[in-house]
Amino acid sequence: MAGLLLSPTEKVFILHGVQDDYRSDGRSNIDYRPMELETDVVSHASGSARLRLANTDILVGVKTEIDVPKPDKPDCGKLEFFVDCSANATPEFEGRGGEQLANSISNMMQKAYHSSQAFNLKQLCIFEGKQCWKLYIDILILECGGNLCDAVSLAVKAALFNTRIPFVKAALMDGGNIDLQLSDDPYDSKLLDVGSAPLLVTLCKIGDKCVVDPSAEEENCSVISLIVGLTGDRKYYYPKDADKQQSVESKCTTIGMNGPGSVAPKTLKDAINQGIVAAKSLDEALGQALLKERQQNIGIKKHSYGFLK
Amino acid sequence: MAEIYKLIHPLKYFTDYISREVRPDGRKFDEQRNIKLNVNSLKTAEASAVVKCGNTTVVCGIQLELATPKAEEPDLGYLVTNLELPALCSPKYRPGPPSDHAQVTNYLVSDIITNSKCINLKDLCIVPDKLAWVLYCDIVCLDNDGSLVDACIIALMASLKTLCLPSVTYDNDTEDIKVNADIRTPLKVHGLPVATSFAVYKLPDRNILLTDPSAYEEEMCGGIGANFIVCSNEGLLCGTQKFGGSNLLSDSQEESLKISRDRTNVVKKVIETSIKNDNEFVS
Amino acid sequence: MDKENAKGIGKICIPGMRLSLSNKEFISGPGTYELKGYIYATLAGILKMEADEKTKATMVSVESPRTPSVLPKAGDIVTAKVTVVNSRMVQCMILCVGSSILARPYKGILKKEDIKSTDKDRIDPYKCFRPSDVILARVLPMTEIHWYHLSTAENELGVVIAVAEGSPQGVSMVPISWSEMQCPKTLVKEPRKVARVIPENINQTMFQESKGDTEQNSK
Amino acid sequence: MPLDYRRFNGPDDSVSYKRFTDNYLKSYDELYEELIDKNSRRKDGRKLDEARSMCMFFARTDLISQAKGSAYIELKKTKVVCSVFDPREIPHQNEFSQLGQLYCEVKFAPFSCVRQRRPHAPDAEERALSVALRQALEPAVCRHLFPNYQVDVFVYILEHDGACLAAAINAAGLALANASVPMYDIITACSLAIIGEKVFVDPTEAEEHLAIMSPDTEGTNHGIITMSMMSELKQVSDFMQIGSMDVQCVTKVMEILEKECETIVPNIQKVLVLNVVQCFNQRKQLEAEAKEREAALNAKMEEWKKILNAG
Amino acid sequence: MKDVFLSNCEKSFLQRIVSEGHRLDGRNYNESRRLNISFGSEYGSCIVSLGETKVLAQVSCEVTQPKQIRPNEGILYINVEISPMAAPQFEANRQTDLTVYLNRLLEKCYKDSKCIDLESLCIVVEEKVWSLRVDVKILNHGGNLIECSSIATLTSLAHFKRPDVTRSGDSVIIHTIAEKDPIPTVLYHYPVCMTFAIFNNDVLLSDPSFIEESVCTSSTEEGINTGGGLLVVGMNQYKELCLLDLNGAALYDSNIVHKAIVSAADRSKEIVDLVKKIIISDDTMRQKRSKINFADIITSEHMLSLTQKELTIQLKNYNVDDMTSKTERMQVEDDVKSEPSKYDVVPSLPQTAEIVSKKGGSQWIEISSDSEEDQ
Amino acid sequence: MGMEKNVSKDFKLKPMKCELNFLSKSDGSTILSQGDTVAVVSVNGPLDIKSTSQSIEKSTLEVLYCTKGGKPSVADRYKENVIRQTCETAILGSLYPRTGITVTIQELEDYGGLLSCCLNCTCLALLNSGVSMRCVYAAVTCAVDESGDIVLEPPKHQLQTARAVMTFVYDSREKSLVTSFTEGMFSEDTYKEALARCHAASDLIFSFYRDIVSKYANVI
Amino acid sequence: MTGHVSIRLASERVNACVASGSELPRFYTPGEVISGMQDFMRGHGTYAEDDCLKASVAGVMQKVNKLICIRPLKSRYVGEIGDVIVGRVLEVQQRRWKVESNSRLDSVLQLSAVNLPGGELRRRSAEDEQMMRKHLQEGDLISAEVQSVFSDGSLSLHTRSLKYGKLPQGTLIKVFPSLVKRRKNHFHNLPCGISVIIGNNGYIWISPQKHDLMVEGNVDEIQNYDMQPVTRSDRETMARIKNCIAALVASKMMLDDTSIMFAYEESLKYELVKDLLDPEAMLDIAFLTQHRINNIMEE
Repeated sequence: MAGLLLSPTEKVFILHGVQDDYRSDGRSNIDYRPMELETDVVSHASGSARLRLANTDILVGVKTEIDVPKPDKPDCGKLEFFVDCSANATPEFEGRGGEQLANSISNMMQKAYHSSQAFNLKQLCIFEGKQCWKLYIDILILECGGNLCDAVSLAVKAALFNTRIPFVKAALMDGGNIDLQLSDDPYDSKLLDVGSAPLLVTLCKIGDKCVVDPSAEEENCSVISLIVGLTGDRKYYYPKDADKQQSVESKCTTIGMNGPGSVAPKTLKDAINQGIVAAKSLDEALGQALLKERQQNIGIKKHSYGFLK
Repeated sequence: MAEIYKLIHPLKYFTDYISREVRPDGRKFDEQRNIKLNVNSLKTAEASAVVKCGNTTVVCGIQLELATPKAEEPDLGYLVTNLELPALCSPKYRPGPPSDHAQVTNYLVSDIITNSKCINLKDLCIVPDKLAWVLYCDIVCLDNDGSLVDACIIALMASLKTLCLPSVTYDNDTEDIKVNADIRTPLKVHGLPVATSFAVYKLPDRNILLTDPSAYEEEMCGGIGANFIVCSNEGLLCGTQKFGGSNLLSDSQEESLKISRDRTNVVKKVIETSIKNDNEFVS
Repeated sequence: MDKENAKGIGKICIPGMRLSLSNKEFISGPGTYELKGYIYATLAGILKMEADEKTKATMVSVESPRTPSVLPKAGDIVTAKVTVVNSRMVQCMILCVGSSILARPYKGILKKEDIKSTDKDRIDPYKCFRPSDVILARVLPMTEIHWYHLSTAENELGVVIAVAEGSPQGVSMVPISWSEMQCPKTLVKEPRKVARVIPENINQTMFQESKGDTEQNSK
Repeated sequence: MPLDYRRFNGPDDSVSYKRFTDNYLKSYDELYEELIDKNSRRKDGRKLDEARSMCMFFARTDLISQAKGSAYIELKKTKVVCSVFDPREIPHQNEFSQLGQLYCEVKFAPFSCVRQRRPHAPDAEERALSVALRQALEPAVCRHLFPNYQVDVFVYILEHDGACLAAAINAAGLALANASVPMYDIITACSLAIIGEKVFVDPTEAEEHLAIMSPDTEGTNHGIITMSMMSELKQVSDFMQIGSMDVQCVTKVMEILEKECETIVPNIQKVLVLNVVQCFNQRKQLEAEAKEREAALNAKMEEWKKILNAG
Repeated sequence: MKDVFLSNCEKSFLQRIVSEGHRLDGRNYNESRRLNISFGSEYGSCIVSLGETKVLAQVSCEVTQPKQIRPNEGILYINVEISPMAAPQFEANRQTDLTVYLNRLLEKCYKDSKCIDLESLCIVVEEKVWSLRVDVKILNHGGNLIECSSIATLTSLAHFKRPDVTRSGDSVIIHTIAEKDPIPTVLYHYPVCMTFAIFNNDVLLSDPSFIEESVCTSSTEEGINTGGGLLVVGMNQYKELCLLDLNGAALYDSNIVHKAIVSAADRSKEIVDLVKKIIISDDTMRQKRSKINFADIITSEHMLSLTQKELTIQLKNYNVDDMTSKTERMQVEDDVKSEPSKYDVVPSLPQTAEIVSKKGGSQWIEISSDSEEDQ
Repeated sequence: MGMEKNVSKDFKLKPMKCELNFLSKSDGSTILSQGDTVAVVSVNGPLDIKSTSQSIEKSTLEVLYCTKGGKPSVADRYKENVIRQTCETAILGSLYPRTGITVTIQELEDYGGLLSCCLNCTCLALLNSGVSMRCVYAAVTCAVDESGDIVLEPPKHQLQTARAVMTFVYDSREKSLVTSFTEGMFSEDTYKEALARCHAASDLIFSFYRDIVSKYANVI
Repeated sequence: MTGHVSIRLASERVNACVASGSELPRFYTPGEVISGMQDFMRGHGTYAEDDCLKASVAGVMQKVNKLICIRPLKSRYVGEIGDVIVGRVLEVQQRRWKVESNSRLDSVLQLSAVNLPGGELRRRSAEDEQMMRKHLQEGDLISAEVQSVFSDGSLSLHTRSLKYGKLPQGTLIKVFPSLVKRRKNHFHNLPCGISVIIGNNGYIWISPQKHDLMVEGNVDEIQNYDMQPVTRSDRETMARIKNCIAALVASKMMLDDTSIMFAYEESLKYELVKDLLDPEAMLDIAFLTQHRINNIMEE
């Protein structure tokens, strides 16, 4: 965010705040600001979620499409992330302004979801080597008040959790092409297993400490921030079969750095560990919220609250 | 000091040299720069060559693909030559899509190749109307210090001469394709076109012909790129291009033709020797 | 790096190399920076240690074999070519900084009031510069992006090379006073803000030497 | 894909002939077999923890005459060229910035990759690499010395046989120093591929390819890590990881990376020193010539002064 | 694009004379400038001039794959270009709002009005269809581009004939004009766009000139709008409305639109009749094998034009056929006995060779091969 | 062949037709037809342009070549380059520093020798626009047909069968070669002969220029 | 250590609006006729058309005898002479600074309108011009007073008083200008040991109270004072006040020292400051504050 300016004195104030683990709005270095989540907000998408973290507002829609798998990965589906920094998020996004940021975020997500241990693409396979599902994950940034990556990853996971993929029967016809039968009943569909889907945690290095969920001002004071993608834990999302599978400790699916500064190796390690802690609590909170919502509107067609206060 | 002078009095600086029968880099008017050629040093390409004429450095790599021929000419393959002038090869270029100058040079190179008829596109067709080779010849300029076209042609020809096509079997009924990369046959190349660039410079009394000009000389002679290119193939001319710059008088015509003749021979030797070495090196 | 010492070039250093302590007697000069009480090199080049006369400290600096890729600093003397003249200011292209050549020219701007030191209010840029003049000027602190503010308000600064209207390319005028130049061929006189040097001959000699071979009698 | 009017285009349905060779599709294990032989040597005869930089690091400066500074780095088959130019105006930027900018661009030669032909227009991977490169270099450059201007760093990858980001960073660092852009420290980079328990230092393209492929067995670590360091200042300037691995693995690997980055430094130093020596020797000669020039010049100056003082 | 500004006195003057019932070029309110259509040698290329405004339209066709949603329909693509040739204020290959606007209007008028039978352009369903491409180039911008270019588009489409095809099995043979007579495009109806300039909400000028256009859309110096605007009416020969577009100031009473439509109806009739007539006459001429060419535009008797039929020179006849071989022989010889060139070729590293001019080697850094790693 | 050599006979150039001031909005414009090949050219300038493309010592020349239909291509850029470079030598740009001159060429009919037609047309348009020029130039195309004869201004059908096609541009002052571009292969002698002939033919075009200008002069 | 994360669902969303005692005034929307043209003067936010006065913005009417204005509910700051504002330096120009002040056009601070170190109104020399960036640079926050309003509506500021000028450590909150009442005094030293500047332009500056060690001159002392870390207790109160203001803004309540102070006192029942971040707490505080204000009104 180039637009925001800070005076040296403000920076000093924030910096000292981080030093003694007490930030200008009273949070500690690993506290997140309260968030608001709603899934299934876009009726036309197969899955969608809207997440608001302080002033950061993210809308994610998931669309499904039938596609041909990659020749070198015949039994896998496809994921595609697209980030759109709409110009009314901040004036800098005017024209091509947001492109750089959008690219870097979608890159981050692509990398984070790359490994099968983060998100298993096999569950999107319809007929090996011939047909598979392709998920278009469109991320719309409606307003940005800092800490985009985390918010985006949360929203995406929520949207995927909420995504329904229709059942299809595939049969191999002569001449090698496939004939698909989609059932007419829209409720005849399956949910995805997204328990292990990764969450991104941004750690902003201010002074020689790192903070999570930085406000726009705090982002402005830090020269370097570390982004860690960590796999989630299924037990938060599928408590029923929690007993079956032991709690796996989360894994790094991607690590990236961002900003003109540099860090000492020591700090880097600490930051990663701090990230894991944050990610765990995020994951848990998200899981609870999602399950709760699912509870609330079992059976009844859920009424969507949308954006209005 | 000389640098400063060059900067402040660009024209005078240059004319002073020329009027004294010497070029700023100490060459004579009809003297070309050293050429260094190196084939098959890139393993990812099917065939490749690196050539360096003075400072001008050009890399050419060829990649093979298969496609169905055009409906209009079902028995011809494709030869796609592209010259890339990335921003790193000269401060004049900006990153982004190719500039007009790049496009013009690109056109010149492929034009020379087509005119010289050194590759018969029929040779690239495997099964008429069904399958044909696509030769993607990508030429990259790493350092543009003038006479770009010459270097490009050398690099391109050298790599074409070393190119071998793998054997392909095509089943007409099942339409499936089998390629055996181990059995290869060399591509037929007819003749060897060689381009010779000149820069025409106008002195008050006469016009000077500078052989194999450097980027600086090209600039001084007006226009980007050399303003006179003679291209000959096996004794026949296959294209003379002159744009703008100073005018060309008939005597310098003669001279240019002669110079290009000699150069053709020399370049031919170079390519042959380097390919010979390569074969020795492989065996 | 003692083996380089043997080469008789001097101590060779490269970026990030720790050169010395940074304290009273060692201060960091061009091509170096100091961090946590030490002086490090920022360039690949040769270590220079000369005593600074006023503060008795030794200035530690690194000299690069080629002109470092930095821009004109405030206070530098630059050589520039005038491109645009209008009633308020003069625009020009900065070609050299000191003796080092710039690969890319940078835009310079010379405000009306910075042209002369005396009677600032009666300056007419048209009577001081013409497009394609070559001038010497001093760099003022940068306040605008992409425009270096220059000043010629010194006797040594101003036009060094100028070609009179209509006289042939390369025939430069000779200064005949601090405010006038004359073309040796056409004897045209034109007003300029003249710098106190004799440009034409310097370049003449410069050139002849630079050629290495001797055409002294060419002129 | 829209047709590119500025170039010659081939047919749009063309595919590389490799698709039709017998050994195109291979299973994970087959590929794995290929990488290491029984006495745990890699295809090119290296040990696992052996970087190419140790045996066949090949770097040159002053490759490109037109550039301010340039470098060429070769790690066995991976070949990278980099050139750096003088600061120039930042296009359409209008607020005053105290710090200069670095503009980095990484481009693959169309013929640089084994698997597919590279498009001319920059694709996602190239853009990502460019960002990473900038990220890695920025901390090392004294950007306050060219406010409002940008230094261009162009990297061209002629041949890609793994670790190309690391190579690009090393080359760029070298080129920057060669262009005498003020820097806080030499910047070096190295990358690793992790497949299960095995750690491939400075991996080849084949190894990287396998490392980012997801193994069939759950829970095994795999991925690639690239790290760039300023070894004198002990600072990590960029750290990129992809795949899936537990934290212990990451931290363990970081030590190795640090070590590797350090081992590259002397190579870079040597190249730079040689370059400096070369330049100075050249300059000596010039200075010698310049001397008598000065003398003559001063003489002329004197007599002109006289004339001037006369009238 | 730099915009052209009009002085206030120009504006006010025009406003006044218009309100007094006059026009700058002495026309009546609903009088159009001279319309002139001339064809090129190929089918579907024509230049339409409306007064000073000149527009070139060219239809070309190629076989492509149809769109997924319309597997049995051909494709019509309209592309408008305004080069600096039209008027100095336009920049080279830069899309201006005007270009986009014009393009959209024509698409509305000719694609969305379904005047062309796209099904007839289908060759093989879901595989091969004809895609027609209309290139509209503005040669001279003398006002009322919309009307002029729409007439051009219509004429070129109506005039265009595509090559005939025959299908044998799965392969499709495209015949040249020589082999088989080409097929004309089927048009259900002939829509034309007409422009009306509206001055202070009641006056209606058909076929406005450049200055009239710019005045009626501009506002007075106080920025208060003059109730003027440009009204575009698209209508076919059956007086069926197919597009209505107003830009400029908002307009209060609807009956002015009605007025416009009424006069448009007659005008469209005229234009379409003219177009049809001209195409027929052109056809008959082509039947008679008489040459038709854009060269005919050039008025020979015009004071600024010149024609020279006979340009002849005396040259000695000369045949190179056998010379070539001879020269080659010559060259072969002097290759053999060519004086030792001053360069010698030395094989240096493996895979490489270099020329070294005798006076000394060059110092360069080659892209090394694997053979030298001992750095 | 011996006897053929000393027989001399008439060679025809295609009939030329042109009209100046064809377009009202441009500073100078011409439509020219050489046989069936037709082109329109408009010249605008010298006029003010954006500072980035200004040059302080001469005016910047911008050439735009518009095909009749279809998409832009690399070949068009090449044509633009040829025309621009040729005009550069003809125009005295140094008289109009920091301005721009825009030349726009629109092809109308191509029956062989289009590019030379465009070049000549451009020259006329420049004359018409009143931009000061060092000299005028004339472009002549000739072809070497399969029998080896050199044909001046060949018609389309001959072009397709021709061995080689060459185009030369001469200036009006010392009648020396300004621009040349060729297709196909040919021997040096053929090349020289072709040069000589086109040189001769260029005079006709110069005289054509002279006539139109004199006619023009009468008008004003 | 574990981070504190709370994700609530949209269904649990709270409605932040607080019913204030006073009833709502008449509300106009653009194009709506206010009155006949006769004997009225058209002011801001209105326009005249076929002899009617119509509203051009959505807002409430303000009538100063003959002059009719419509004050928009939310707009950028419209400055008046004498206003106290908090602004941020955007750009250093020739002998003046550009200051961002949340108004339509950036405001200017003339070099001649500041107290330079070394006090007194001395003549601005060329050195000063070159030292400008030393004095105030891009990003610096200042408090200033509106000296005059240019014809185009942009403001000219001055800091020619000790209370104005560069701001020390602290934090800034941006609120709608329409939520700030014009008062005699905008500099408040709250009893809780925190000083607040409520800029008319909706920028509110919270900082620990200055100690008296730094009066006049002695620049470097000020400098190193500025760099001293703020005490923990101060920091907590500042955070609390910041969150309180946020709470008030969230439910669109007017801001002045009393309302802020009330809110602060109410908030003390939440001992953890970060608890004030979640909507219920914010609403609660806003509500209680409104309640107290109403009580005062009644007295």
